[in-house]
Amino acid sequence: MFRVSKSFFPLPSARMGTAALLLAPVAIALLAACTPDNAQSTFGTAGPIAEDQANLFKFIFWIAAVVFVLVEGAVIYAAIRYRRRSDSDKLPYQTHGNTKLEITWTIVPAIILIGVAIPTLAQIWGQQSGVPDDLGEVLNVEAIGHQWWFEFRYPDHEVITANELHIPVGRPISFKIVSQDVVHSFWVPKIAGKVDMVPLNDNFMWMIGSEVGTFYGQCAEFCGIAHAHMRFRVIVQTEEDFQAWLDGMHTAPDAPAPGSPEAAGQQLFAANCSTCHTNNSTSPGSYAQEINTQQARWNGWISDTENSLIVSAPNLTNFGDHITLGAGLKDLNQDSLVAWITDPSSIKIGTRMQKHAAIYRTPDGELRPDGKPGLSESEISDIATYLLSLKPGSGSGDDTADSPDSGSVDGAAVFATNCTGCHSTGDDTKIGPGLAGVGERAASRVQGLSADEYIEQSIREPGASIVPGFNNLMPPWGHLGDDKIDALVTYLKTLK
Amino acid sequence: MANLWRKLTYHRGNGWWNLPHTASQEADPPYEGPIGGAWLGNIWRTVTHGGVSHAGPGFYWLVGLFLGVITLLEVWLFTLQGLGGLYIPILLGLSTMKFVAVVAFFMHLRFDGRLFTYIFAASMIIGISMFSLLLLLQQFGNQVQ
Amino acid sequence: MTTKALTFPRLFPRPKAEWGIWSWIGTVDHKRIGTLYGITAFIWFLIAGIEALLMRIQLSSAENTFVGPETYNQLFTMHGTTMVFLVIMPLSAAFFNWLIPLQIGARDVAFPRLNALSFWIFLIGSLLINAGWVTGDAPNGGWFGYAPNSGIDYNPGLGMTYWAIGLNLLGVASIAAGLNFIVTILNMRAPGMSMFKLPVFTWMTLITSILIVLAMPILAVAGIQLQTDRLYGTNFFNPLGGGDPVMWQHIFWLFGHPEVYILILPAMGIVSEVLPTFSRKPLFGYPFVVFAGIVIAFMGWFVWSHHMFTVGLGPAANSAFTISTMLIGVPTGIKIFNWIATMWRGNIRLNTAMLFSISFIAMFTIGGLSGIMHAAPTADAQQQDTYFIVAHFHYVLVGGSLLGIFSGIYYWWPKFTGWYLNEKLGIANWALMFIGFNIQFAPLHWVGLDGMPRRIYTYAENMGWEGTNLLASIGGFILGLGVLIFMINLVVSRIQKRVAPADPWDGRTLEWSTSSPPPPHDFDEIPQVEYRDDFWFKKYPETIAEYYGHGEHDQTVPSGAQVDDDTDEESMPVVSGGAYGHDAGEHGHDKIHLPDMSYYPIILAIGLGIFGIGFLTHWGVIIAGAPVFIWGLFGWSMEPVNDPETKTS
Amino acid sequence: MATNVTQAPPAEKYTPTEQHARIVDFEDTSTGLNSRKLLMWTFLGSDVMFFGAFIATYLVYRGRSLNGPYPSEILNIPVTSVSTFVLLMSSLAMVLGLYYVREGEKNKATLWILGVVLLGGVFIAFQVVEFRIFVIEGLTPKVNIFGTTFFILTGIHGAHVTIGVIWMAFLAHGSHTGRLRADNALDLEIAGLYWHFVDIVWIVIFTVIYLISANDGPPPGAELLHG
Repeated sequence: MFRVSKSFFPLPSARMGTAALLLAPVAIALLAACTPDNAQSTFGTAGPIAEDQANLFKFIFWIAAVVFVLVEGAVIYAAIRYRRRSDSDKLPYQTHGNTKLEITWTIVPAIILIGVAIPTLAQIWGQQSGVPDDLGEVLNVEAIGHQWWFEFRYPDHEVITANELHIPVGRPISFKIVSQDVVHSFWVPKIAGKVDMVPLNDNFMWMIGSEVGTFYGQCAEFCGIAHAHMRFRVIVQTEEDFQAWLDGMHTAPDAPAPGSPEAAGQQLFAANCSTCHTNNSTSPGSYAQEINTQQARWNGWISDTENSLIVSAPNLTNFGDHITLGAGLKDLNQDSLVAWITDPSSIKIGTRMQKHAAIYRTPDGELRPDGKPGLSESEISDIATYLLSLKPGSGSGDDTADSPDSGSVDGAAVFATNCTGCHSTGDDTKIGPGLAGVGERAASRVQGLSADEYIEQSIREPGASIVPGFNNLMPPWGHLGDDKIDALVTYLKTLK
Repeated sequence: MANLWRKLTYHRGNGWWNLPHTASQEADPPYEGPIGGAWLGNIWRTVTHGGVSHAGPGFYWLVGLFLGVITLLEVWLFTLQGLGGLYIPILLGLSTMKFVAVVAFFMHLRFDGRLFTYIFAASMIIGISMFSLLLLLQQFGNQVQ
Repeated sequence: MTTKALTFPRLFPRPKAEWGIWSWIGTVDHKRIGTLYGITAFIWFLIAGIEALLMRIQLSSAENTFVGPETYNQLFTMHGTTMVFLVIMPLSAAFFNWLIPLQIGARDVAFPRLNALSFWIFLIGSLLINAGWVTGDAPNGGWFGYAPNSGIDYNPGLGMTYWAIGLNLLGVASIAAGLNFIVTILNMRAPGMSMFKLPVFTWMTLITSILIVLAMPILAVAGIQLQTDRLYGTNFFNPLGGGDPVMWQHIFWLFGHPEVYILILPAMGIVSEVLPTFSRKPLFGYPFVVFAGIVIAFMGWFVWSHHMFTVGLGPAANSAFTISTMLIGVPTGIKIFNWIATMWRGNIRLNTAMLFSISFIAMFTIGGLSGIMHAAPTADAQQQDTYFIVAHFHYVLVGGSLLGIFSGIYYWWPKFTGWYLNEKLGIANWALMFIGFNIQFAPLHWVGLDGMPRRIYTYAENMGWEGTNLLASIGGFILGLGVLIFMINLVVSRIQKRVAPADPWDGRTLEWSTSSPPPPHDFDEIPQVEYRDDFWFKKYPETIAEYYGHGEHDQTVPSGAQVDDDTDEESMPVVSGGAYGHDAGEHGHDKIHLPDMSYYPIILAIGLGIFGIGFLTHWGVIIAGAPVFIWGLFGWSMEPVNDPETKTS
Repeated sequence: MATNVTQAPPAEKYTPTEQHARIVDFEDTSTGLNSRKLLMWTFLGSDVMFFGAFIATYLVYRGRSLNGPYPSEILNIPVTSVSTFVLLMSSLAMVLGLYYVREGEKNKATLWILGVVLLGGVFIAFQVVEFRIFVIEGLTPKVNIFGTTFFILTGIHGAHVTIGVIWMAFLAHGSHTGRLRADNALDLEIAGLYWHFVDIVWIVIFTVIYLISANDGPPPGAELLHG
C-alpha cells in the first residue's frame, strides 16, 4: 500500500477531481491548438490555400462551438434539473411531441448548414477549378508518388529531383499529381491541403508558398509498410535562389580528382548503384532519358516483384545539395549516409533498396544473410563521400561521355556504369555470368542468331534465352538507347 | 390519356400500414380461356385492373410472345446499325418493357400484395439512382485541369 | 398445412437437448441465438480492444519500436475490421435477436433456422478473417483495403485474401439476418400493432435491416472482385490491366457509408428506448424520430463520395456531395433534439443505463459536429486521413454506437438474465469509460490538425505530437479499465444475483410484460396491442388522454385493429382470449409449439466455411466441402419446422 | 378441377395446436402476405444491388480495355439472341407450370416445370460453349478489363441459373411424385420468383453487354493509356 501525498497530487475534493478530469481534455485541446509552430500544424500556415482552408475550418468550428455549447448545455441542464429527487415515482406530463418545435429544429439547422455550405462551395470552386489567371507566372510541377518516396519533375525546365521540392516564393505552382504504384497522398500541411495520388487518375492542385523556408510534407494515404516514412520537404526560395537552383540542376559537378575518395566512390557508385539511381541528369536530353529509364525500372520491378534486381529509385543529381535522406527522414551528412547505405532498413523499414539492389545479394541471387551490402566499410564511406560531393560544379566539367547526344559512345564506359554490378569481364560469376569470351560463345548460343543479334537480344530481352545454371534476374536494358547498346555489343565482343 | 394511365396504374392492394390483403384471399372469377369468349377483353382487364382477374395460360402465352417479339426487334435494330445516338435509348426502352412485363405478369406483381411492389421498386430506385450517380462520377470526374 | 414431408436420411436424431452444449448448437431460439451473438461479439470486442491498446502503446512515444510497421499495419487493419464487422454489428444483432420478437409480441423470428444459420456463418467468417493471426499472415491493407495496395502485386501473401473471403461470409450472414428481421417485423407483429405503434428500437432495426440487405451485396461484389483479382489475376482494380483504383473506393464506400448508419442506427434505437423509460415520459415526437431514421437511411446512399474528397473527383462532384452530406445532418439533429426534449420536464433516474444514454447524446453530438467540419471538402483536405478523422469516427462509433450498446446492456440485462447488474460498479464502469474515452480521443482531434496522418506506425520526435499521443494512450488504458470493471460487474452481479421482476424499470414496451428472463415461448399469450407504448398505457390508462390528446385522437380502437376485428383475430395465435399479462399458470404451455431444434444450420455454415477455406487453399477442398454443404442444404429443406410427431402432444 | 387453393380456409377448422403450426408455417401474418414470399422478394431486392454493382462495374469499365480482344471482335449477337430467347421462354414455361400446379393438373405441370429445367439447361450449355469459344479466341478474364468484367458478371449470372435449374429439377421431381400439389404451390411460386428474377437480370445483361457494347472497338488513344 502507498499513499499519494496531497502536495504531490493535490485534489481538494472528489467532486473537483472529477471536474478537473472532465476539463483536462478541453484544456489540453486548447493548449494544443496554440501550437502553429509545430512542423505540420495546419494552423501555422505559410500559403494562401492553407490559410483559406484553416479559416474555413475556424468558421465552421465556431459555429459548431455555439451549437455544441447549446446542445450539451441542454443535455446537462435537463439531466440535472429534471433528475429524480428522493424516490418519487411521480409521472410527468405524458406529452407526445410538438409539431411547431419539430419544424423549428428542422429549419434552423438547415439554415445554419446553408450558411456553412455557401462559403464552402465558393472555396471548392476557388481552389479546385484551376489556377486563377491573375496570380502571375505559373510554375508547372509533376509530383509522382512511388513506394515510398516522392519524385518531382519540372517539365518546363527539364529538371528531375526527389523528396525535396524547390518552389519560388509567391508564385503559383500548378501540380500534376501522379502515382506510379499504389494510392499515395501529397500533403504539405502548412501550404496546402492534400490531394491523393491515384494510379491512372492524374490529379490537379495548385498552391502558393508565401514564406521562404523549409516546410514538411508527408504521404497521408496508407500505402504499405513504409507509409510512416514517406515524407518530403518543400523548400520555398526567393525567385533568385530558385533560378540559381534550377541552373545548378543543369550544371554537372566537377570531376573528382584522380585517387581521391570521391573518384573511388564514383567508380563504386557506377558499378553498384547506377542501375536504379541516376545521378547525372544535368545535360540536355537527360530529362527525357530519365523519364524513360524510370519507367523501364518500374516495368522491371513489376514484372517480378519478388526477385527483381531493379526498382524505380530517387534521382540523385546534385545530391550533395540535399538536406535530408531517405524521403525526408534524416538530416543528410556523412554518418547518416554511411548508416543508410550499410543498412537502409535501420532507418526506413521496408525500403525497396535493401530487398532489390543487387549489391545486397549474394552471387546466387539470394539476399545476403547479414542484410549488409557486399562492400567494405571504406568503400561505403567512399560512396557516401562521392554522393555528398555532388554539387553544381564550375560548369566546365561536363561528363560528355554519358550524354546521348555525343557522337561516339564508349562501350567500356557504358559497361562500367551499367553492367559491372552483376557481370565481370573475366570468367568469374558475380550475379550474372562472367563475360570473357562472350563474343565467341554468342555466335553459337541460339540457332539463327548471329553474335551481334544474340548479345543485343540478351540486353534488350534477357528472358529470351537464359544461360543454363542462371535465373532470369536481369532486367531489360532497352532504355539505354540504340547508340549505347551498339557500343556495348561492340565492346563485349572484344572481351577475351 | 389520363384515364388510361389511371387504369394502368390501378391496383387493388390495400395500404400496407395496416393490414393489406392478397388477391388470393378472395375468390377468383371463373377463368374465361382463349376460346371461352371475349378473351381479349379479359386480357385487357388483367392488364388494366391487376388483381381483379387472375391471368390464365392464354395471357401468359401472349406475354411470352411479346417478350419474343421485342427480343427480335432488338436484334433487328442491332443489325440495322443506322440509328446513331438513338440506338442506346431505344434499346434501353425496349428492355425496360421486357423487364416490366416479366416483373408485372410473370412475377405476379400486378396481382399480388402491394408491399412486394414497394420492396422491389424501392431497391430498384435506390440501386439505379446510386449506380447512375456512380457512372456520372466515373465519366466526368478525375479530369486533370 | 399438413403437407406430407419429404424425408431426408438423418445422420443424427433431431437435437432435443435443453441443457448443455448441444442445446446451444442445435438451438433456433431467438434468445439463445442473441446470447451467442452477444458472447462472441464481446470476445471479439476484447481482442479488438487489446489490438487498440497495443497500437496506443506503440504511439505513446516518438520513434517507438514496441511493434514493427508490419505488425502495426495488421493491428489497425484488424482493429477496424473487428470493431465494425465483429463487434458493433453483431452486438446490435444480439439486441435484434433478443428484443425484436419480444417487442413486437411474437414467439420467435420469422425464420428461426435461418437465424441460427446467420449466427454460425458469422462465427465461421469471423474466425476465418482472424485466421491470419495464427498463420502469421493477418490482413494488413487497412479496413477499407484501398486498391491496388490490397492487390496481389503490392500485398502478396494470404492476409488480404482471408479478409476478402471472411468479409464475404460475414456478408452472407448479415444479409440472411437482415432479411429475417425485415420479414419478422413486417409480418410477425402482434394483433393491433400497426407500423406506427412499433417501438422505436424495432423501427431502427427495420431500417438497419433494410440498409444491411441493400448495402451488404455491394460489399460482396467488392469482396468477390478483390478475391478474383488476388486469386485468379483478373483486372478489376489492377491499373496495369486497365482497372481503376478509384472504382474500388467507389464500390467500397457505396457500401461503406450505409454501413456507418448500420452501425449507429441500432444504438439510436436503444437510446430511444432508454431515455423515455428513465425519464418516465414517452419519446418526444415519435413520428419525427422514425421519419428522421427513414430519411437518414435513404439519404445515406447518396453521400458516399465524402469519403473521397481528396481523390480528385472535381469541384462539381465535391460540391454535390458537400450539399448531400450537410443535408444529412438535419435529420440527425432532429433525433438529438427529440431526445433532449424527451428528457425535458421528465422525472429522470440517473442510473447506469441512463448515464450511458445521456453520454451517447453528448458524444454523438461532438462526432456529428466534427463531421460537418469535414463535410467541407477544402477543410477536409487538411483533415482527411489524419487523426482528426480518427477522432471523429471514434466519437461516432465509440461515443455513439458503443455507449449506446452499453446503455442497452445495462437496461435489458435484467430482462436477459433475471438479475440486475450492480449499480455502483455500473457507475464506475460508466465514469471510467466516459472519462477514458474523452481523454483518449479528444486530443486526437488536435494532433490531427497538427498534421499527424493516420496509420503511421511511428513519428519523428521533432513533430510535437508526443505529449498528446501519450495522453491519448493513457486515456485508452482508462477506457480499457472501464471495460474491465464491466466484466468484474458481470461476475460480481452474478454472485450477488439480485433478482429482477418482470418489469424492473417500469418500462413501456412489450418485452417488460413477460417474465425475466422470458420463457422459451416468450409470451404466454400473444398481446393485443392498442397503443404505442401499449404496455405503459395498459399500466397507466389515465395517461392515455395526455398522450393522445383529447378529441382529435379516438385511439382506443386504433385503425389497424379494426381490420383485425373483421378477419384476422380469430385466426390469430391466441391460445385463449383475454388481456395479456394474464397469469401464465392457467394455460398449459404444452399448447404452445415452438420450432424444433435443428443442427442443419451449423452444418450448412460449416459447408460454407469449407468453401471459403477452399478458395484460400486448393479447389480440392471445395470439392471435399460440397457434400457437407449439400447435406446441410437438403437436410434443411426437407426437415419440417416441427416434426410431425411433436404436433400430436 | 380449378379449386382456389391459396385461399385460407376458415379459422375454426384449426385446433390451437394446428393454429400455432400455421403461424410457424407463416400463413397468418400482420401484412397478410406470406412470410416466405416476402423473404424471397426482399432477397430479390438485395440481389438487385448485387447485380447492380456488377453491371455498374461493367459500365464504368466499358470501352477501357487497353488491348484486345474487344467486344466487337468477339461477341456473337445472333447466337446470344437465341440463348436469350431460350431463357425468356423458360420464364413462360415457369409461369405455365405454376398455373397448372395450382389447377391441380399434375401431368401438364410436371411437363412445364421440366420445360424450365430443359430450357435453363440449354441456356447454360450455350453459355459454356460461348465461354469456350471466347477463350479459344483469346478472351480470358485476365487478358483485359472487358474479359474481367464480362466473365465475372455473366459467370455469376450463370451460377444463379445453375442453382435455379437444380432447384427446378427437384420441384419437377416433386410434381411428378405428387409432393408438389396445389396446396403447396407456394414452393413453386417462390422458386419461380427467383427464376424470373434471373431472367430479368439477363434481359439487362443482354441489352447492356451484348447489344449496346457489341460495336465497341479499341478506345480512342488506348496506346496512350499504357504510358
